Order: sequence, then C-alpha cells, then structure tokens
Amino acid sequence: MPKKKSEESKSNNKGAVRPDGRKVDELRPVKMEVGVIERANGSAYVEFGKTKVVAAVYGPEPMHPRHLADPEKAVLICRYNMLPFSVEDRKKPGPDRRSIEISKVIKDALSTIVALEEFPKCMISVDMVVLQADAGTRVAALTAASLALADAGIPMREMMSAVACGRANGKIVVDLTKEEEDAEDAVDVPVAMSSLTKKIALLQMDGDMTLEEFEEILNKAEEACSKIYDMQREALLNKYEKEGKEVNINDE
Amino acid sequence: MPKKKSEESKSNNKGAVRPDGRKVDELRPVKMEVGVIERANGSAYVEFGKTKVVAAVYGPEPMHPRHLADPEKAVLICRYNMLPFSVEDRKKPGPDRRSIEISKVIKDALSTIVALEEFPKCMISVDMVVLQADAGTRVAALTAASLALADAGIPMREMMSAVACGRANGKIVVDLTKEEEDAEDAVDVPVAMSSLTKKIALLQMDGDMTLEEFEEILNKAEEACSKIYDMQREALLNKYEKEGKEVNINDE
Amino acid sequence: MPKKKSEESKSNNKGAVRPDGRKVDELRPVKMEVGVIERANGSAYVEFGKTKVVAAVYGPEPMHPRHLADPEKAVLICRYNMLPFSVEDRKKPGPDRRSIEISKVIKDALSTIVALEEFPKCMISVDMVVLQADAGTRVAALTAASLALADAGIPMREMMSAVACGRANGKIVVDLTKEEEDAEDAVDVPVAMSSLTKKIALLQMDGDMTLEEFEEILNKAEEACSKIYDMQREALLNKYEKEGKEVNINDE
Amino acid sequence: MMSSKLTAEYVRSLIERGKRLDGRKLDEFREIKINYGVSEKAEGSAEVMIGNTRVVAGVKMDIGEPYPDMPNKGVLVTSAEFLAMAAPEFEPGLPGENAIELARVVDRGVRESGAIDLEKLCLVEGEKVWVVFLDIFVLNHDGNLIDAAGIAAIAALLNAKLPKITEDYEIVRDELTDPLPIKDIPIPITIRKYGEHLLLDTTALEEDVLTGKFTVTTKINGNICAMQLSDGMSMTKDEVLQAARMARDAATKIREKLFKDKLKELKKA
Amino acid sequence: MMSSKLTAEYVRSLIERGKRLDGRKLDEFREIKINYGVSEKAEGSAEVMIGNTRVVAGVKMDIGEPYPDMPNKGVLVTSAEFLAMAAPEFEPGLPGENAIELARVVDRGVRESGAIDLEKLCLVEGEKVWVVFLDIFVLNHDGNLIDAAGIAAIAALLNAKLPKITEDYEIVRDELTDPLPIKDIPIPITIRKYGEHLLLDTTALEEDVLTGKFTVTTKINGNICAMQLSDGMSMTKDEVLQAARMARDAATKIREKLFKDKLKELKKA
Amino acid sequence: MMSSKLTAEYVRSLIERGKRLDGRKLDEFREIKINYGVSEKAEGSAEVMIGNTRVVAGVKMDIGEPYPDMPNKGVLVTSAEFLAMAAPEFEPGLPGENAIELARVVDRGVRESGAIDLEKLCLVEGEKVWVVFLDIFVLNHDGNLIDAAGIAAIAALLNAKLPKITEDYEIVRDELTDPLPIKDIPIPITIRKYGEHLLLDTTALEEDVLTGKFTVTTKINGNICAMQLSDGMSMTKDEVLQAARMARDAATKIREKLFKDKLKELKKA
Repeated sequence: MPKKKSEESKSNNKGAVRPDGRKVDELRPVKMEVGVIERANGSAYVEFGKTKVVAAVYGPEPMHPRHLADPEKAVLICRYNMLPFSVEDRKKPGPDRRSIEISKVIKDALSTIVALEEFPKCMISVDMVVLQADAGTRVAALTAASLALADAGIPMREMMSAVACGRANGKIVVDLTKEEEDAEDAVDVPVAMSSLTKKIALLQMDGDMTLEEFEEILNKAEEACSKIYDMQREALLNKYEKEGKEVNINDE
Repeated sequence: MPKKKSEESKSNNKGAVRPDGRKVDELRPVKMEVGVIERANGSAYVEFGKTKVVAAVYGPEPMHPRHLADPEKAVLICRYNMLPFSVEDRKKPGPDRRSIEISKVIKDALSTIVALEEFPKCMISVDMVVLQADAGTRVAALTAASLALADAGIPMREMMSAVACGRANGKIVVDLTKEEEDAEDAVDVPVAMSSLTKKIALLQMDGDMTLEEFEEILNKAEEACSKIYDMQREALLNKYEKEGKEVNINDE
Repeated sequence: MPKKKSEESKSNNKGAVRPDGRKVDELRPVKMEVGVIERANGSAYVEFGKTKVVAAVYGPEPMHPRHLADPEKAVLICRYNMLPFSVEDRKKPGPDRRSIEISKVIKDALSTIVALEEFPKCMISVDMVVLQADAGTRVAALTAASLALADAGIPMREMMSAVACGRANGKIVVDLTKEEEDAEDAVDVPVAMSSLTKKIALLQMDGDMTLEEFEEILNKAEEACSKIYDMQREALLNKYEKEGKEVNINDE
Repeated sequence: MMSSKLTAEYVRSLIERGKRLDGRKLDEFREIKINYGVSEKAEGSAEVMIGNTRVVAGVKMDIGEPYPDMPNKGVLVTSAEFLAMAAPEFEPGLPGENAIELARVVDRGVRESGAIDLEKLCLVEGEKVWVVFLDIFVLNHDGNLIDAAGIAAIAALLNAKLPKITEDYEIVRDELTDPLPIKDIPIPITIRKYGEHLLLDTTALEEDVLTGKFTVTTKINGNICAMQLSDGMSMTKDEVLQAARMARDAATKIREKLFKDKLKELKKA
Repeated sequence: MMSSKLTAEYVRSLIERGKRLDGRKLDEFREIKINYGVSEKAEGSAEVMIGNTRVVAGVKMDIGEPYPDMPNKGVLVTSAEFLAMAAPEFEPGLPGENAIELARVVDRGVRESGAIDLEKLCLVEGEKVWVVFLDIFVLNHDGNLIDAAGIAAIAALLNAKLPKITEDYEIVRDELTDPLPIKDIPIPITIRKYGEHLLLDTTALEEDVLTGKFTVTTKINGNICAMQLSDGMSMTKDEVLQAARMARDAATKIREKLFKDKLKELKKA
Repeated sequence: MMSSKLTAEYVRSLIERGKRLDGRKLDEFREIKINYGVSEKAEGSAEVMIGNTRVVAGVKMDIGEPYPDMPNKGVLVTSAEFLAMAAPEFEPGLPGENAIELARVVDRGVRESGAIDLEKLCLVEGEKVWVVFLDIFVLNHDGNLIDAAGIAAIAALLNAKLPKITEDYEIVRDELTDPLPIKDIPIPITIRKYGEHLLLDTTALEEDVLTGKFTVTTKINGNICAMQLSDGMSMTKDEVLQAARMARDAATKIREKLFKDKLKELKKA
C-alpha cells in the first residue's frame, strides 16, 4: 500500500531508528485530558500518537438487572468499542468477538486495583470508545479508563498504566504503530502495570519470541508504564488545579 | 416498469386530474370496519384505495416486564408491521429501522389523545399490520389504531384521523398513491389531526417544498382528516348499532 | 457422490437385503453407556450405527428466570443440538429452526412420562448433543435423554425408547441410515414408544405412504422399540452394578 | 385463552357424551371460508377463516440458486408467525417454537405431497431457479391453527402466478403469467383427544382444556405425506391408525368442498 | 437527566416570562463549535459541540451496488448511536427507537436536500457506485441532539474526500483525491414548546421538563426538505407554520456562521 | 462449582504446604487421554480428557476467499462453546466472554506458531483458498479448559485430511486425500496462583477457590507464541517469567507424551 507523504519523508529521515523516527524506548507523543464527558461521573481522553480514545465512568450505582448483583462487591462492567470510521475499512457498529475479549481483559485488569468490595450490590461502568486507531488501542483505552475512574472518585488501591511493547524490524521497541505491527517479524505484547506495586495485570501476546526477548520486552514495558503513569498524574492534577478540588489519588 | 392494464386505461382517462382520475382533494375509496379480530379488546380494518391495514388493541393490563411499568400512567406500545407479501419485493418478516420509526411516531401521536394517566402501571398495546401497501400505510395504520382504541373502550380525549398530503406532478394533492409518491417532484407529508381541537400530532416529510406549499398542504390535510373522521364515526356507529351497545365516543 | 471403500464392498455383499447388509427389521449396532458427563445429575451416550449422541440432565432445580416457573409442575427444557462437524457440510453452531422443532417434539414426548407434577416451580433440563450424524439423530437423542433422566433419578412413570422406521428401496425397514433416507422412495417415520403402556409419544413423518404401509411401519417400530428398551435397561443396570447403587427404574 | 376450571370441566363432560359447546359433533368442522387475493402485491394470497380463526398466507416469487443436491428444482421457503394481535397469550418477537413447528409441518405437507411441481421452476439447471416464499400469518386464534394454515397455504399457492421475467432473468413484478404449477392438494387435519374420544377442528377454548395434538396431512389419493404428534399427548397404535383414517376422510371432504374445480382438473390429468 | 419537581417548575416559570436558566432567549442557540478531521482514518469526520452536547460524525466510502431503481446513483447509509457514556439514562446495546429516529431524520435531511450529488458517485451504471457510510455518535448529551447530529453530519460530508481507486475498482484507502461532491447544506432545527412558547436549542434539563419536539430541516434556498414531529407533542396549524419559519431563520444564521465559505461557493454556482 | 467456605480454606491451606486435594504436586498434570476421529463426518476430530474435563474439537474444510491482505494463504476460523451440559453454571445461548476468550487464545496459539502451513492451503491466489473451521466444545468442565481445548485443537488438526476437490473446485466430501499440512505443535499451559505458589492443571474446585489465570502457549522450539493473563490476577515480573518457564517445560513434556511421532517427524524436517 502506498504511504502517505508525511510518512514517506519521515522514513527517509536518515539515522532514524524506527519508521517514524523514534528511538526504541520512545513513546509516541502522548496527550491526556481528564473530564471530557460532562454527564459522566468521570472521564478522560488519551492520545498515543494517532491512536485516540475516550473513556467515561458511571457509578457506583445499584446493579441492574438486579439478579446479576453481587452481594459482596460491585460488578465492574467494561465496554471497549471502535467507532466505524476509526479504522481503514469501516467496522460494523456494535461489539464483535475481538472487542468482547478486549473488554474482558481490561475489566480483569482493572478489577485488581478498584476497591469493588466497598460497593456491594452496585455496578461501576467503564465505557471506552476508540475514535482513531493506529495500534495500541486497548492499552490506550485501559490508560484512559484508569484516569476516568480516578476522575470519578472511585476508590482505587493504585493507578494502572498500559503500553504495548514488542519487536519490529529486528528491534525490541515500545508503543508500536500499526506500521510496526505489520512488520514481518512483529511481536505485540500489550502490558498493563499498577503504579505502586508494579504488578502486571494485563498481558497478552501475538507473534513468536524467545523467553529472553520476553524478558527484555517486560523490562521496557515497565519503564514505559512509569512514564505513562507520570503523565496520568499530571493530567489529574491539571484538572483538579483548574477546579480547585482536592487531589484524590489513592496511591499517593 | 410497465404498468398494469387497468392503470394504463385509467391514465388515458381524458380530463382526469391525477393518474387514477381523482381530483386533487379527493380521497381514494375508503373502507372501514370495526371489530374484525375477535380475540382483541378492540380492532379495526381500514382501506385507503389499495392500502389495507388491520389494527388490534389489547389492554389496559398490568405492564410486563414489570420493571418497565410507569407508576404515573399506562405505557402505550405500538407495533406497525408490513406483511412480507404486502409489497412488490418481499419484505423480510420482523421489525426494521423504518417500521421502528413509524411505530414510534404513531405511538407519540396517539399518546396525545389517549387518557394514559387513568391506568398507572398498565400497558395498552396497539398492533398494526399492513396487508397490502400502496402508499399511506402509516396514516391508514394510525386511523385504524384510533378506531381500534375506541372499539376497545379505551378512554380518549378525542379521535385521531390521518392522511398523507403532498405534491405530485406539479399539484398539491391529498392521499397520494405509490405511483404519485414516485413522481419526479413528489413531496410526501403524512399528517394526523385530532378530531375536536384540530391539533396536529403526527407530521413528517420527504421531498423539497416552499413554506407556501407547506401551508397549502396543511390546509388540504385538515380538510381530508375531517372527512376521514366522519367515516371513522360512521364505522363505530355501525358496529354499535349492530351490537345494540351504547355508543362510547369520548369526544361527542 | 462416490462411496467410501468400506461401504462399496458392503453393498457388493451378495444376498444382503439392505445397503449395509442388515435385514429389514435389524437395528444397526447399538452402544449405550450411562454416566458419561460427571458434572451432570445424569447422562448417557448412545450410538445407533454411525449416529452418536450424548445427553445430560440437570435438575430438578428452582426455575429461572423465575417468572417462567409453573406453580403446578416442573418445566421441562430440552435442547437438541448438532455439533458443526457432525455432518458433511459444516453446520453453523447454535439452534436453527430444525433443532428448535426437534427439541420441542422431544420435550413433548418426554413430558408424557416424567413426573413433572412432583416438582412445582422447578426446571429439569435435558441437553442433547449430536457428535456424529448418520440419520436417526432425534430418536437416538430421545433414547439417550430417557436414559439420562433415569440416571439422574428423576421419577418417571415408564421409560421411553425411540427409533426411526420407514421405507427405502421398496422395503419397510427399521433404523434407516442416511443412505437409505436418501433413497428415491424413502419414507422416514421417527417413533417413540413408552416401555410399559406402549404409548406412542413422538411420531413424525416425511415422504409418501399408504395407510397400510403406515400400519406395517408402526408394527416394526413397536418391535424395535422393545429391543432398544432392553438395551436401555441393561445400560442402566451396568452402571448401578458398577456403583453398587440400588436400581431405580420406576417401571419395574 | 384461560378458561376457568368450571368451564374446563363442563367442556370435558360434554365431550364424554360426544358433544361440544358450540353444538358440533366431535368430528365436525366449523364453516371454512376462503378469500383469495387479499394482497395484490403478492404473487398469490389467501385468507382462510375456520370459525373465528383467521389465517392469511401469501406467496412471493424470487429468482435464486437451487440447493446443490437438487440442481434442477425450485426452492420452497415457508415461514409462519403468530401475530401478537391474534391472541392475548401471543408475544411479539421472533416466531416461537409453536410457530416454527406449524411452519415446518405445513411445509412438509406441501413438499412431500409434491404439491408444487418444483422441476418446472428450474430456469437454468444448477444456477437459477424460482424460489417460492410462502409466508403464513395468524391474525386471530380460535383454535385449529395448523389446519387453517395448511388450507391457507395451498389456497395461496393455487392462487399464485409466476411473474414475467426478462431474457436476463430480471423479474417484471407487475406482469403475471402462468399459474404456479400445482400437482396435488395436501390438507393437514389435526386430531385432539380426551380419554378415548378423538376431536377435529378444536376451538381455542377446547385446546385450552385438552392436551396435545396429532396432525396428519394427506394427498388427493389418500396417501399420508406428513405427520406430527406433539404438545404432550401419547396414543396407542390403534388410536394413531384411527386418527389417520379420520384425517384422510376429513381432508377428502374439505378438498371436495373448497377446491372442487382444481380437484377435477388434477384427477383428470 | 432527572430534574426535581422544583427545578421543573422553575424552568417552566422562567419560560413563561420568556427566559431560560442559562440566560439565553427562547430562540437563542448556545455556542456551536466544530472540529474537523477527528479521525484521520475516516474519509471525512467532524465533532460538533453545542454547549456541552458533543456529537461526532464520520464518513467511510466503499464501492457497492446501486439500488435497482436508481442504477446511476451512489448510495447513502446513515446510522446513529447514543453511546452509553453520553448520559446515565442511555443503555448500551443496539440503537433504540430514539437513535433510529435521529438517524432517519438526519438521513432524510441530507437525502431530500440533494446535499450529496449522488449521480457523481456512480462508477459503472447499474453495477458499481460509491456507498457513503455516515455514522453518527453522541458522546455527551446535553440536549438538542438532532440539530447537533445534523450539523455534524453535513460537516463530516463537507470534510470528506473520495479515496483513489485503481482501474479494477479497488480502493486505495490512504490516497484521497477529490472532495465528496456537495450541493447543499441542510440544517435541521428542533423546536420545543411550553404553552404557546416555542424554544430552540434546548438543554437536557429543559428537555426533561418539556414534552415533544418538532424538527424542520431547511435548504440554502429556505425550502423545507424534512420534518418530524414526535415524542408526544401536538401543535395547531399556526404553531407548525410559525415553527417552520423559526427553523428556516435559525438555519440560515447557523449556515452563515459555520459554513460561510462553502455557502458562498454554492450560491455562486 | 460452588465450594463451601470450609472446602475453600482447606484447598488453600493444602496449597500453602505444596499439596493438592487429589494428591498431585502443584505442577503436576492429571492423566491426559486423546480419542481421535470421534466424528467421521469431520475432516479431523479429537476428544481430549484431562481428568474429568472433556473437550471435543473438530475440523471442517471449505473453499472460500482469502483475506485481501493475505491472498496466498488459507483461512483459519476458530470457535468455542461451553455446552450447557458441561457444568451447572454454564448457560445455554451464544458463547459468553469466557468461551470467546478461550477460542481466541487457542486460535492465537495455532496461528502465531505457524502450526498450519496456510500457504499450502492456497488454491488460486487471491481467489480460492481452503478455510479451516476449527470448532471446540466443552462437554464436561472439571477445570483447565484452555489447556484441554488447545490440546484437542492441535490433535484434531493433526487428525485432519483434505477432502478431494474436482477440477471446478467442488469438494468431494467423502474422499479424503493428504493430511492437513502441520508444521508445529503449540501447547497452551495455564498457570494459576495462590500467594506465591504457582499451580498447573487446576480442577474446577481449585479454580473456584483461586482467582485469575495466565496462559502461555509455546512452540516445539520453546518459543512463546501466545499469552493471556486474565480473570483478575496480577503478577510481578518475576512471577510472569517463572510461569513462562513452567509453561514451556510442561508443554515439552506433554508434546513428548502425546505427539511423539509427529514431533520426531517435525524435528527431522
């Protein structure tokens, strides 16, 4: 497929390590904003390069339908969705098998840090919408979801930051683009890590790698998640400063 | 598409103002009958020319599923459906986006005249089935639904009568046929009007018209609705006379 | 369609009455085993020739969703399903119109012998899965279901045995194969009969036959069902002997 | 139709004496009326009323591909829906198991009797054949739905004409040509039972009191072409055979009454 | 948005005096902002904010078959979804009747105004045409969704470019060529009512207090190209005509403000 | 499987001492049995039992179109269903998120390991390729479903043969030819955790007591080709690496035991 002009010139950029000129452990330009959906209890917008995601949180509120309530803790509901025009070939609206799986692993990851036990019989809903997709949508969505939960004041034991690392064109790199994901030798490892205890809560993988490469990827992911966490803190502080609210990040 | 013999000869009818020989403000032959579905609480059959519709009413009865009940008034449920063989190209059975929209605007219109507040926590269901379609199915369905509600003894503040007016072949006309709807310059404006206060409760539009044309269309629609209302009264009286029941039209 | 080697040689088998060498009233090799699904309350595996079916029973347990409970008796739920790879052309997973009808007639048949009235407000579920299909899947499934219900200790007034009889290649035969079902003159009559009162509780038919042929088919079916019932008893006894449990066949 | 226990007992006690609420004999049908052509947009249609039961069936023709194993035959697709308006107990939504069963029993009767000459509906072998969509709707339910649906189905098929087609196999919808080729008139007859009494053409009230049904569809020559026992009824072999004979005889009468001309024509051929 | 009875009464009493909670006049719009190109993967996209209401629309182009009765025209397919994130009362799942209504009203405005020159989207008559998928999503609901959606729709269409196609009619997704041919700028304006007072651009809170809505979509020349009265409001003939005039005038102002350049270009042509 | 609190505590206390209810070591598998060819109608099939867990997988081959971006490769379509019969807690209906996850994890293992030589399944580049339908059903659930499903999947693929095709690319279903070309034997191994203890091959009872799972699929050469951490478990980096090594070692053993001949053949090549 022919490349767009801008990308062609970038890939001619001599000395550049990656197709878009980044170093192996360099994130794409990241943008984060908290409080973008007024009606929601909490919300966030996250950009990883050309990947753009909005997340919004409702709850805790009484679970409905009621017979699905858990008497011991809140039910966490996560919905990840791509808009039809967020990808090259129009995606039919509504959930598919891929988005059901991604919603599940995001829910599983967040359930390790959200204090669900404080809200028995309740539900907490996290909606994530991908506006534009250029790889890494699930990790951007999880990063945004974590911000939106904090913005909603939902008690969390720590924050969660996520990034995809892997291999492309012979190198172990962080935050792959779609172009890198399409490389012959690509390995894609989305990783989510908690901010305090550094526990991995989301980990998937596509590709073919040795255990040694895996270790290197995990190390790079840890570093990258730390950087992302710093940006998450800043985004939250920005909002609270604007609003003059007290900061409410549970892990500080 | 080649025309049927009968229509060809009609359109040769010299001096005729419209393809089927009608004057601009002339309705197609109308047939109405009340009480056609024995199991229902109320029902009606309406023919506008070749458009044939049956409507039936059940209720008021306790709302189910119960959690959808409204504590302050009855929930009005309207379902408009076309039989697969009511149109040229077989329509797949079941609701589609078009029928969902039509069901909604019919419900919205009827809810302005039915005394829903008298039946909190209840439901009233109106099913409308198009047996044969030659334009104007939603207005025929709404006219039949209004009859069926009266037949069911559901308290209504007034009756509702409906017709489609618009433009075809350069003229403002009432009660368009499919052939007229397919004219190059066609404008289609379905209108429903209440019998006493003459309020418009359904109004949609397809086409391209000036505000002046719109005013003329509304005037013609008002006139046509009055005629249809007279026929509705007659159909109800016919049934009650047969049955020796007392007449129960709330707006008289 | 070209035949497999094994079948070709069989059909060369001189003197053989049917394509696979069986006599007209001969069943295919039958295999039955009880207690094959550990988590279920009762289960059974049945082979009629190359037709292989597993059935499992859960319940009686409180009906859910609760509003569907019957205050006077247990609700019997039957689900017959073919695995996608149980037939020549892959079957899309999930119920279709055929499997919904078969599930219904199996449920209707079993409801004549299961003592549903002993468990008001409860449900009893019977799941049947066809692993490999070579005609007669519904009768094999019903035979397996009856075994699984007995294995689960659900009280039954009698057992039920089922077989398909019919006509193929000019003869009235029992337990048709797919090859026979595809004969030009094929008639297929699945029949289920209760073990004690010899009542017919499932009876369907495809084809074209005289009343006289029908009578002959019913006679052959009765005989075949008796043989199948003997095998069902044996399968149940086998299991109980192994387990040292007391035998619990209600009709003995 | 939820009948009171008292009514139920009364209905049963009547049947035991060979009588029915509406004065009919146990094997007597209510009056059957047919309106042909209820939808001019259909290639064929018919409304059938048996007493207050009201069923409408319509035929639409399309051009499609044949089944791979029957490359020279047209395709029949039958569906049925119990409209929510037909009875308070009917729910809107996708056809339930009862509607699916009805559609499949009617379909088998039409198919196995060879009522439609499907070979004449082949346009290009293995590529293009006529597809016959037969859609059945219950408008009012006062019992005996399968028989009403089966009669409406064959009536709609007898009413149907093939639309004209161009050389490129495009359908010209509003120009109809030859009648759909029909070779038999299958009639399903449904038997219900109370004790040892067999009943025909039950009303909704009677069906509420009785359990189970047995449908037998027969052809002009008296052969059986479809059967369905269901809804939780079991019968002895003798009852089954007696019911099959009753069904054949009732079908013969109905055929004579409702489809006399076509019957003559088919018997001649 | 469940407002308390007190708030509701206050809002109504304000309206009776020609006033609103946020200080606007009854026929005054909130500020409208447009961000073009929110998704580079779309052939065209736009985000529209009216006050806190936030709607995004995107255009994807595909090659498909024309409708048989319009063999030389491209195809427009419009969908809309009220995302669960947009309001606590929105449920996830298939679009409900309100989202379907919105999509169909916006679609009729675009279609009947001739905004898209569909004839220019024909590639091979009767065989291959451009299909325009117009997808609309409500991200945050603070009232007046149809107007926001309609503006987002036309903005996304104005932002859209046709992708390059090869000689075999394969789409080269990331090489865009000419703009989508646009001939008009339809703007839907929704009127709500309290007593005899007509309001424009209502907030979610106001909509909770008022019943019903009337949408009128007008073209550059002031003609009406779509209307929809719904949600249980009835109006006299005079109110309807007054509302139509209000809608035309408000649309003219919005067009001048948001689409000035395109408007000039179209008026010249 | 709802275990009582007492059982739960007992299971946990055992694990803390490195023991299990059924006497196994923490990293010990139950006996694994394979029945090949459970359905002769399938192009390949296998039933796998790990203890009381019972999973069946079947392969059906069809001819279809390749993905546009892989015009010279066959297509793999994997589905999985937890049959309602397999456990009281399983509901009938469409596959839920757990079944979808299982199917996708097994699919990624097969796909990313290159187990199927998809290029050999191309018939006409860009037009006709073999489509491999791999359908997995859980018949009885006694834990460790992903591993059982993954083993059943590769066993069914190893059992599969291509059906004969005519010159016109019509499939002759009952004449099988060459085996499906298989290049690797991916084995998924799922690790569960209690405190710092890592367990393999958990039973349904154990899974009820423990939270979360981590699946690592490895190839013959020990490389990882798929991973999935889920169900609400988090691990340190060291635990993850330890688990990956455990998975590789366990997979090697299982491969040696169950697929010895094929393994030799592949190592030779």
